[in-house]
Formats: sequence, C-alpha cells, structure tokens
Amino acid sequence: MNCEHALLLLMVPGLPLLLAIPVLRRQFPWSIYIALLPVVMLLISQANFEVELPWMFLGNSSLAVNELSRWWLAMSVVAWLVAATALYLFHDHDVDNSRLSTFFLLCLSGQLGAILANDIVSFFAFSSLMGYAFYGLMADGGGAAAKRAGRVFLVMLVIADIVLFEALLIAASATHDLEFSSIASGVEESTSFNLYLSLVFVGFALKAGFWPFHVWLPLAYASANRVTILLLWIVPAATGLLGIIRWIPFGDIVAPVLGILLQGIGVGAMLFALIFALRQVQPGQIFAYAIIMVTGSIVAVMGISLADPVFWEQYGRWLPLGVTFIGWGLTAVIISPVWMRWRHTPADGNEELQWYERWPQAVLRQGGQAGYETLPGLYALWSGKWQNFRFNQVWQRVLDVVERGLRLWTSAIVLFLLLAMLITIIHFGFQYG
Amino acid sequence: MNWNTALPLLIVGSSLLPGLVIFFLAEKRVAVRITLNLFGAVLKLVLVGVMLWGVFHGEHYEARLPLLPGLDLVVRAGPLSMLFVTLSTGLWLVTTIYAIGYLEESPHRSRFFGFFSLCVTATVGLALAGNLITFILFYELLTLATYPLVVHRGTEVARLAGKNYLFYTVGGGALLLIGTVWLYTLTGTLEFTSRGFVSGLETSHQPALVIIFVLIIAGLGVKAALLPFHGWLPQAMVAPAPVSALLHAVAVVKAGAFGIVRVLYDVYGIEFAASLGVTLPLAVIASATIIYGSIRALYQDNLKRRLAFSTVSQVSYITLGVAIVGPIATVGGLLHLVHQGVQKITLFFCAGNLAETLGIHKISMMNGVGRRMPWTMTAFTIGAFGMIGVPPLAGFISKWYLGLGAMQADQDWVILILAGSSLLNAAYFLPILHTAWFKAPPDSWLLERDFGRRETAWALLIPPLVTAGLTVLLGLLASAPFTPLEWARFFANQEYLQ
Amino acid sequence: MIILLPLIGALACFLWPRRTVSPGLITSLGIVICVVGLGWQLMHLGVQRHAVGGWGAPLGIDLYADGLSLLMLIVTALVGTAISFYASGYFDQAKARHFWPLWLFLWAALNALFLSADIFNLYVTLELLGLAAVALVALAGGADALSGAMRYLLVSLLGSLAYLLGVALLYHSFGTVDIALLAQHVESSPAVWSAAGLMTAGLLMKTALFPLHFWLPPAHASAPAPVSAALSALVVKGSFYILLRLWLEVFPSTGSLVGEMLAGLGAAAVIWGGVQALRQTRLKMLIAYSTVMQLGYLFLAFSIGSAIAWQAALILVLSHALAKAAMFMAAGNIQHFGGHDRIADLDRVAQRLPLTLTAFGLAGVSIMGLPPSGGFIAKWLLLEMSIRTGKWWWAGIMVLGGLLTAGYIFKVIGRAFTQAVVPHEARSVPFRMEWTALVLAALVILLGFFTTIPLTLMNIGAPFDGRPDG
Amino acid sequence: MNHMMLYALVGVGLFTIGLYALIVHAQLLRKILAINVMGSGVFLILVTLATRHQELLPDPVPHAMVITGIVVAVSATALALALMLSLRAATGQDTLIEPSE
Repeated sequence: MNCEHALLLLMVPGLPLLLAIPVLRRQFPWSIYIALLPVVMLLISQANFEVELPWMFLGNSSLAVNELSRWWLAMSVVAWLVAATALYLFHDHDVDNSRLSTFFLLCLSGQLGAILANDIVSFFAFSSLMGYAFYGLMADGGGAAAKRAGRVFLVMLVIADIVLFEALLIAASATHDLEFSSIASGVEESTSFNLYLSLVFVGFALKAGFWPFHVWLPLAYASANRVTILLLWIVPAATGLLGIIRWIPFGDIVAPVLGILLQGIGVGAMLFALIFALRQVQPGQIFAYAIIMVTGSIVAVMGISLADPVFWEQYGRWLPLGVTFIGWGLTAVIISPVWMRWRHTPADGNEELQWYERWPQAVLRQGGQAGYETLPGLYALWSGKWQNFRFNQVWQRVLDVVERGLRLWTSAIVLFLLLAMLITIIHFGFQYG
Repeated sequence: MNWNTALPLLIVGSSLLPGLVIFFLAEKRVAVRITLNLFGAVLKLVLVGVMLWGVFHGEHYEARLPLLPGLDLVVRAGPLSMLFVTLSTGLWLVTTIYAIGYLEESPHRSRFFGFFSLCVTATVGLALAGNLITFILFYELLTLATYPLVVHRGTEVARLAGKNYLFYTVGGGALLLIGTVWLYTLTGTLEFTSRGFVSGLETSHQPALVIIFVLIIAGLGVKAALLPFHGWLPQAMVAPAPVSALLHAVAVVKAGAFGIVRVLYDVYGIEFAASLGVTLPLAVIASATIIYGSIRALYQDNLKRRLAFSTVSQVSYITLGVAIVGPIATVGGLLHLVHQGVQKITLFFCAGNLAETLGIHKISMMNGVGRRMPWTMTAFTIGAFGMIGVPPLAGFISKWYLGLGAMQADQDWVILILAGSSLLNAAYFLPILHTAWFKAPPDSWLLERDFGRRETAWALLIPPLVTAGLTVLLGLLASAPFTPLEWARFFANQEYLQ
Repeated sequence: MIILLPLIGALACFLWPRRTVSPGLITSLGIVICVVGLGWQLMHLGVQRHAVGGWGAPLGIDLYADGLSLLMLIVTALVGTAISFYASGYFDQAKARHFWPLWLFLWAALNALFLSADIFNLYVTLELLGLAAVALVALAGGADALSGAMRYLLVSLLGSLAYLLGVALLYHSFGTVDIALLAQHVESSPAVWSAAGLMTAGLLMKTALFPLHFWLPPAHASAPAPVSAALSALVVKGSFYILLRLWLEVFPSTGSLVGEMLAGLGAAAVIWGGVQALRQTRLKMLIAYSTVMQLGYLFLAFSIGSAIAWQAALILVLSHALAKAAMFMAAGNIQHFGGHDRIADLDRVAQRLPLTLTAFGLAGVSIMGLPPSGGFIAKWLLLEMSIRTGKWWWAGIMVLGGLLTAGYIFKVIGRAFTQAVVPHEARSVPFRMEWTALVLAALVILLGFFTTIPLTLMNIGAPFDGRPDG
Repeated sequence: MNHMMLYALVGVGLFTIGLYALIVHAQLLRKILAINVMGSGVFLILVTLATRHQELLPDPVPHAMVITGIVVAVSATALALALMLSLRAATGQDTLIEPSE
C-alpha cells in the first residue's frame, strides 16, 4: 500500500468533513464539488487497497476499497453529484455559506466513509454521522411535515444505533478482531448467533426505513426540500443495505428460520408498497413506495440466501450490481419531478411541457386516490403515545414527590439502612445459601 | 529531599500557594490575580506532564509526612492517580480561563479564585493520596473548599443550597470516617495496595468488613451522587457556571467516584470484594441511579438542572463499570471518569455562555440560539452526542468497554441498562439540539450582551471549543499512546493479574 | 520565674495605669521565652522538681514540671500572647487599666496551677484563678455581665470549697498533700472515696461538665471578647488539668466505674451542648455552648482510658484552646463590626470582614473535627481507641457531635454570606484584632500536620504510665 | 478523741447547712453568707483533723492551710460583695438574672 493511495482514501471522507466547517468552506467556491473530487479520483484509479488506522477507535480500524465498495461508490457519486447540482441550482442564496450545505457535506463524508469502512466500528461511526447529518438535512428548510418526518427518522435512528451497538458488542465479544472478514468466522461459533443476525436486521431496517419501519419515508418525500429528496435513496436506504451485506457473512452461514421470516417481510413490503403506491395522490410519494418496494425485494433476496447459502454463492455477487443500477434509475426518476417542481412555479402553470417532462407526469396520473390518510393515522397513533409519555403530569408529580422525599436526609438514611440490611442478607445468603 | 519526592508535593503545591496568595490580593489587582492563576495552572500541567512521562518509564514518585505514630500522609503517583490528576489538571486550566472570562466585573473575585485553587488542590491531592487517611483529609478539604463557591452569590437561595450541600457531604464524611477508623483498627494499615490489603484478615471479620464497606461506600456515594444521596447535586446549581462545571466534571462528583474505585480496588481488592458479595448490590444501585437520573432529567426545563440530573446518571457509569467484576468493564469505568468529565464540562461551559451572553436559562428559551451562537452550540452538540455515546466521540468508547466488559463478566442485564440509558440520554439531549438549531429564533434575546462581531467573549468561547475538540480526539484516537485508554488498561492489568 | 514574671507585670500595670499596654505585651513575650526555656530544659534534663524556699515534700511548696504541665504551659503561653495582642487593640484606656493587671494575674495563677505539685497548692491557685476570672468577667459591666460574673463566682467558690474538703480528708488519712507521695500511699478506703467524690464534684463544677454547666454560657457569653477567649480556652482547662492529675496519679486504682460515669456525662454534654448551640440566636452564646460540648469530648477519655486516649484528650485540649480562642476573637470582631452578635442579622460579614470569617471558619474546621486540623487528629485517635476497646458507642456519640457541630458552625457561616434584612453600616475593625484571630486559627490547622511534636512533648516524664497501651 | 469527732461533725454540719442555704436562697447576700458558712465549716474540719492522737501535738500544716484559706475566703467575699453592689446598681435587684437574648 503506497502513501498517496492512503492519503486519497483518507481524503474521501476527510475532505468533506473539513469543508463542512463554514469558515473553511467560504474560502473555496464550488466547495461541494471540490469535496467530491477525491472519491471521483478513487473511482478512476483501479487499484483495490486498504489503509490500516491502528490508532483509531479501538485499535484495529481500517478503510479499504474493494469490488463491493466500488459499486456503491459509483452509485453514490452519481447521486451526490446530482444532488450537489440541485443544491447549486435550487438554492438562490450562496451555497457555500448556507447551513444546508454543512449538513450536506457532513452527510456526504459519513456516507462515503461508511462505504469505505472495513470494520464494523468505523462503519458504525460513519453511518451514525451520516444519519444525524441527514436529520439536519431533513429538518433544515423543509416544511412542517418534513420536520415531523425528521423527528420520526431521528427516533428510529437513535433506537437503531442502540440496537446495532448491542450487535456490535456481541460481535466483538465473539471475535477479537472487528474486521468484516473476521466476523464471518467469529460470529458463527458464538452462542448468540441468531440474536446477532436479528439485531443487525432490525437495526438497519430502522436506520434505512425498511417496511414496516418506513413511516417517515413518504412524509419526507412529500415535504422535504429538493436536495434531501434526491438523497433519500442512497443515504439511508442504500447504506443500510450495504450495512446488512457487510455485517452479515452471507453465504457462510445458514439461518433457516430467520431466512423464512425475512422472505416474508420482503414480500410483505413489496405488496404493501404496491397497494399504496397505486393509491397515491401526492406525486412525490410514489417514489417513497418505489424505494420501499426495492428494499423489500432485496430483503427477500437476503432471506432466501440466509435460508440456503448456495443461492448467495450463485447470485450474491450480482446484488451490488443490481443495487447500483436501481440506484441510478431511481435517481434519474426522482430528479425529473423535482426538476418539474422547480420549473413550474404556480405563475406559469399551463405552459408547454418538454417531452422528457411528460412521462413522469403520466406515471403520476396513474396514481390513484386516498391511501395517504393511513400514514398520518399511523403517525398520529405513534406521536400520541410519545406525547403522553413526554408530558404526562402524573409521572412528573410522582417523581417530584419521591425527589422531595429523598431530599430529606432522614429518608436517605432509612434507604441506606435498608441497603445495608440487603447487603448483609445477600452476604449471608452467599455464605450459607 | 530528591526530585521523586519533591514532584508530587510540587504538583499539590502549585495550586495551593497561588490560591493562598490570591486570598490576600486586593480586589482591583486583576492582572496579578490572572497571572497567578494561569501560572499555577500551567506550571501544574507541566509538572503533571513530567510525572506522566516518569511513571510511564517506571519512575516511583512518593512523599511522606508522619502524621501519627503508624499513620503517614502519603502522596504517591500510580496509573490510577495519574488518570485523575491529568484530568483535573487539564480541565482546571481550561476552567480557570473560563472563570476569568465569566466573572469579569463581578465582586469578590479574590475570594472566588482563592477557593477555586483550594478546590483543585484538594482534588489533585486526593488523586495522589497514597492511603485512606490522606484521601479523607483532602476529601474533607474539598467539601470545605467548595462550600464558599456554592454560596458565592450570597443570595438566600444560594445559602439554602449550600446548607443542603453540607448536610449531605458532611454526613457522608462522617460515615466515611467511622468506616475508615474501624477498618484501621482491624487491619492496622491504610496504605493503598494493588488488589487490596484487607483480604489477609481471617474470615471471622467478614461481617464487619461488609458493614465497613457499606459505611465507606455510602460516605463516598454522597459525593458520587449515588441514588439515595444525590439530592444535593441539582440544588448546587445555583453556583456560578464555572463552579458547576468544576463540581460536575472534575472535583466533587469525580472525587466520590474515584474514591469508590480506590476502595474497591486498592483497599478491598476487587476479587475479595466480589467474594464478600458486595459488588453486585453496588452495581444494582449504580444502575438504578443511571436510569433514575436520566428519567428525572427528561422533565427539567431549566438547562442546568437537566445537565445536573444527567450528571447524576452519567457518573454512576463509573461506579457500575468498576462494580462489574472484570478488567474490561473496569477499563470502561475509568475511561468514563475522564470522558464524562471532558464532555460534561463542555456542556456546562456552553450553558454558562448562553446565560452570560443571552440570559438564557431555560431550554424553552433556546429557540434557534444556534443561529446566534453557532460555535457555542456546535461545542454543545458535540458534548451532547458524546454523552449519548454516538461514535466516534469519547462517550462511545467508554460505553463500548462497559458493554463489552458486562458481556465478558456474564452480566448481560447491564447491557439493557446501558441501552435504556442511551435511549433516555438521546431523549433529553436531542430535543435541546433540535430547539437550538431548527426552531426560528425570537426577534430579540432578553439581556443580550454585545461582543461586536464575535458571538461572545474569547475567554468564554475558547474553553468549550477546546474541550469539545478533546471529546472528539479522545474518541477518534482512543488507541493512540498516552490516551486514558492506555492508562486504564495499565491499571486494570495491575489489578487483575490472574 | 514563669510564675513571677506575670506577677511583676501585673504589678507594673497596676502601678502605672496610664501606660498599661507596653508592659503587658513585654511580659507576655517574656513568659513565652521562659516557657521555651523550660521546654528546652525538660527535653534535655527530663522532669523538673523545684522546692520553693528549700522546704521539700511533704510539707513545703514544690514546683513540678513534666510533659503534661509543659504542654499546658505552652498552650497558655501561645493563647495568652495572642489574647494580649488582641486585647491591646480591643480595650479603651479606661477598661485597659483594669484589664491588664487582672489578666496577667490570671495568667500567673494558671502557670502556678500547671506547675504546682501538691493538691493544696492546686487549691490556692485554683481559687486565685477563679477570682481573677470573675473580676475579668465583671469588667464588661452591664447587668448580664455582672450577673454572669456573680453566678460564676458563687459556683467557683462552692467548687473550690468542696475540693478543699477533699484535700482535708486526704491529708488527714495520709499526712501529705504531695501528689507523688499520695500516689504511693493511697489505697481504697471510705475516706479516700469521699475525698475523691468531693474533689471530683468540685472540679467538675468548675470544669462545667454537663449538667453542672449552667453557669458557663452566661459568664462566657457576656464577658468581653478577649476575656471569654481566655475563659473558654484556658481557665476551664485549669480545673480539667487537676482532674487529670488526680485520676491519673492519685486515684489510679479506683478507675473504671467513675470513668464510665464521667464519660457518660461527657457524652450527654456533647449531645446537649450541641443541641443547645444549634438553638442559640446569639453568636457568643453559641460559641459558649460549643465549649460545653467540647469539654464533653474530653471526658470520653475517662472511659476509654488507654494512654493514647489520654494523649488524644490532651491534643483536643490543645487544639480546642487555640480554636476556641480564635473563635471568640472572631466573634468579638463581628460584634465590634456590626454592633451586635445576633446570628440572624449578620450582614455580609464574609464580604466585608473576610479575615475574621476565615479565622472563624478555620477554627470551626478544628472544632468540627474535620481534617486537616488538631481537632481531627484528636477525634481520630479517640475514635480509633473507642472502637479498639470495643466501646463503639462513644464513637457514635463523637460522630453525632461532629454533625451537630457542623450544623451550628455553618449556620453562622451561611448567614455571614447573605445580606441581612436590616443592613447596617460597618465599623472598621483594628488590624491586629483580625490578624491575631487568623494566626491562632492557622495554628490549629498546622497542628493537624505536626501532631507528633506535642505527642513527644507530653510524654516527657511519662505521665501516662500505669495505663494499658491501646 | 470523741469531742474531736464532734467538732468534725459540726464542721460537716456547717458545710451542709451552708450548701443548703446557698441553693435555696435567691438573695445574693444570703448566698454569700452561705458560702462563708461552708468555708468556716471546712476550716473547722481541717483544724480538727490536725490532731491525730491525744498525746501528740497537733500537726501545724493544717493550721497553715486554714490561714491561707481564710485569706482567700476574705478576698473572695470582698469581691463578691463588690460585685453584688454593682449588680444591684445595674439592675436594681439583689438576685441573679437570666441572660437576655
């Protein structure tokens, strides 16, 4: 591994991170394109290599570029370029100063880093950077609905992080080295193997908004700002998929039960998406369902390959390819309505449409009525629960009373004595029990 | 008196003497006071650096002063003490700078900085303490030195808070004293030694040992804000921001936690304590505190109170880590000792900035403050994420080792506790961030102070940024040489030399 | 010499009432030098015995000095000098001309008391001490002071008469009043018992052990600040010293039960004094009650009874003397400063009188028995001994007392920080008054680090022999 | 011997009477007198106990003691009386008063 390669590899997530600092960014025009330079160069240079970062995190961290990550990078770069252009196009005030682009760059660095990460810890780190930055993207500039979506996304993100953290712990205690390669061998032996698998799946499903954790996705599509909409596929969904593929050594392991389950979920997702997609009014949302459908299908594939590894042996390597092309396709499809929304300010409603603007509209007109209501319904249900928990007066009063009670030294003493008794009891229990 | 003897004394003295001088400085002599403060802080930092180097290369630093026949005052440098000393010294420098900026034009600064230095002296002293009596000495000194800081404002509220504070701490001190004396009558020595010095006693003493353990831990638990004894902490919030920063991140709370570590490892010896069956209850209490503190924090609208309860919860991570019997968990606990300090002090600095610059004390008043004070809020955000345990920040590393250690020690319930508390942490920190960044700012702040182009005074802005940067580095470069991680491992290896 | 010097000084002050201050100060310095000289002598030549006028024991007046008395002398010298300095700033001309002779007279009596080797001598010195003290209390004038002084006088007369009766009995049964000789001859008999009872009762009265403490608070609280300092720090210790001598040397065989009783009373005093102090609304009353409480600690040693316990008690005497003197001086400053000593109306003392409050705080640290201070060491040793001898309940009492003390000390300090409802303007406090208090307080703190010195000093001549060691 | 004993008993009696008077009476003058009575009781005892045997001369030391004691007592009484007068002047009553808050 030679030096400039290493530098390049570090630059890929590093440069966006630096440029995310407004003061630095102001120095360069077109800073976002600059931030994307290293990754483009990386794609051009054909070599596969790895950088060991022994002083990072918990010792054995490394970034690497290989076949798999190459595909993902290719897909992401396109999407990011498009999004960047959109950013420059649609935001009239200077981009290099806006906070939106800060989040944009943070998100970018997180996503690229996650793709390049070669061990679960750094993957985890980068992906959570990406996640929180993406929340920033959603909440910034978007409408009220987008903010709601953002909050849902955030909650899911937090839970996901915790779940994944547990998964990490299991993996770490099973294997002493956290590289993806060694996990495959390590996790198999460990007793909590199935737990690990399900944790990983749940975690990434939450992170990436797979069905049935997709509540926020259509909301975001409906009301987030254009740039964010463009990123909705590659940032949460695609990275989530990558995560699953990275964390779970497909092909080496067999988990029939989970496999069946996943297939079920995948199919369910596709059906759900199909039904609701056909009953949409809001143009943007149809893409949300498209994404749900895609991810569903991929989950199903994963399920199958968990059920029998042979399947993965045969078709596994095509998955990245497929994902990539789907990604390009989706980007292309999504860009057009965004483009239209930009072109069609209410002033000039009925102007002559270009040919490339007609077909998506045609697709959209297919979208049926209704269905959209169910989603707010779900959301209301969820948020209602949350509100109750958050502002429940009774809880507060009870706790305050307890607190006031505890503030009295006397009661503290009593508690302390109780504790002492408890300990002595336990102690004797240990001795004679 | 050779160098190895002088160094620890110098380290203790380098804040004591300036403090004493400062007491007698006239109020107006700002320049002299500032120079003294900074000189002391920097000097101490340098000395500690030297000592770190020395300890790392196997030097042995120790100084004794005969106190009573059979009892000496001992200051000694070991991996554990170095961990704490470095933390407190580093943060002291930062906090001093901050305090200088924070207390401009406010009365009685000589008194304040005098006690401030005393406070740090006590902290460093008890970090270096080589036996239990020296520890107690500095522990009580700490209590006394912090009281004037708590009541510094001289208001009625402050007085009551101070009263409450003493109520707890003096009581705790008494418990600690009894326990220690009793222990001394049993063992005849109080020297801290690796893997403890009580395990030699015959089994007939074991019930007594258990009771002593309860006494001592209760005494220390008051400062460490363990569950029944945490009441003073949120009230002590009336103190000026640098003080609360110091109370929470470095001095008082940490002193308690540090003491628990000492008692558990160097007095009882962890294996022996486990065999007594006292570690599990301790871990349970710590877990209860973690959850309870977080839940309480959810309901606070006053920023500093929320942070205070968060401290109650976070500090118990340390206790939990050392009470789970196992080297990795120990590493986790000790790491949290440092990491929590750095993160929490960042948060308090930022809270102080908000209060000083815009007069904001409540979270509900923080709408869009991120636009007005981006740097401060960036620091705050980093600190908060660190607290939640988001990688790659410092908090993540310590939580990682805690969780791993719990698994290694087959105490899986701890992992649930960790998960739950992370969830709660997120639940009470993220809304603050959302409010600060994404809500529309009001058209005017109440009692806004104008600092020209800067968002606030330099002395207020630099410290949080520094500590925030530390938070990132501690996480990112956890495995680099001379990091807390390495010291913690060093210590753990000593204690668990199976 | 140590005795004569203050007498001469007193005389001088008496003769030239115009310029009383300078001879007073000179005398006190002189005494310090003498005491140091004596200390040097003891260190190198061991116990000193000097027959005044060539008449040896059993009849003549002997002066006897061992570690115990030396320590007491040192304490007296230290505190006395401090008080002299303080007083030189405190009194106005009219008061001063009365104060100085009386004060030096009292000092002489104290020194004589600590040095005299026979119980009758002790009686005389005790009596002189009492009279001087009463006169000093009366110095303040005003109904409170006079009444307090009167009560004090009656009590001390009563006490010393009881003591004298005991002396008579002892003399009758053994034909000597010399402590050493008595120690050899004494054996248990009704006469000895009643003598012991009478003397102890009388001394307890003068030492103000609960419940015989009723006279102390009014007397100490109403006296002028330096006088109350002297009374609390030194005078009560005088009678305690005699008790110590008697029970260590004359009645050692008849220890246990009485010891338990005394310790019980001591414990009661600790609790009662603490609670009363908490209830007080006036600063000086509070401090006076705290004296009652601290005296209680001393008597715990009678039950624990090992050599180390006694040494602990002595260290407590030492540190309490310093601390309490400093405290009363601080109180005097505060009163001088605000014109009153009502705790509730203390008005930003911490801000405007920092040195004094520091002194008060430091002294408080020792009184509370928090480290680092002489009080802490003493308390530590007492605790250790009480647990080691299996009498853990005394430990409980001590800790409880410590908490109570913390309660009332910080009650004052907390008020000192806040602003009073009726703010009053400040009167400036003389420089030396503030510093004297501060120096004394600082000494107590230092004592916490250098306890070994008094420990070695007090063991000269091994006054604690015949006691089980730990 | 026995008349000696008698003296001694008288002395004790005086002492106790004095004590009683000291406790029950409020007026200071009475208290002072009571103290004096007690004192003289003690002195009587001292003098009495000086003679151990009929044959021997009485031991001189107690007499010396008594003289000293009397001197002390006189001065004490003087002081007491002075105090009483000034107290009377201050408060207008001849009994002790409680310290005022």
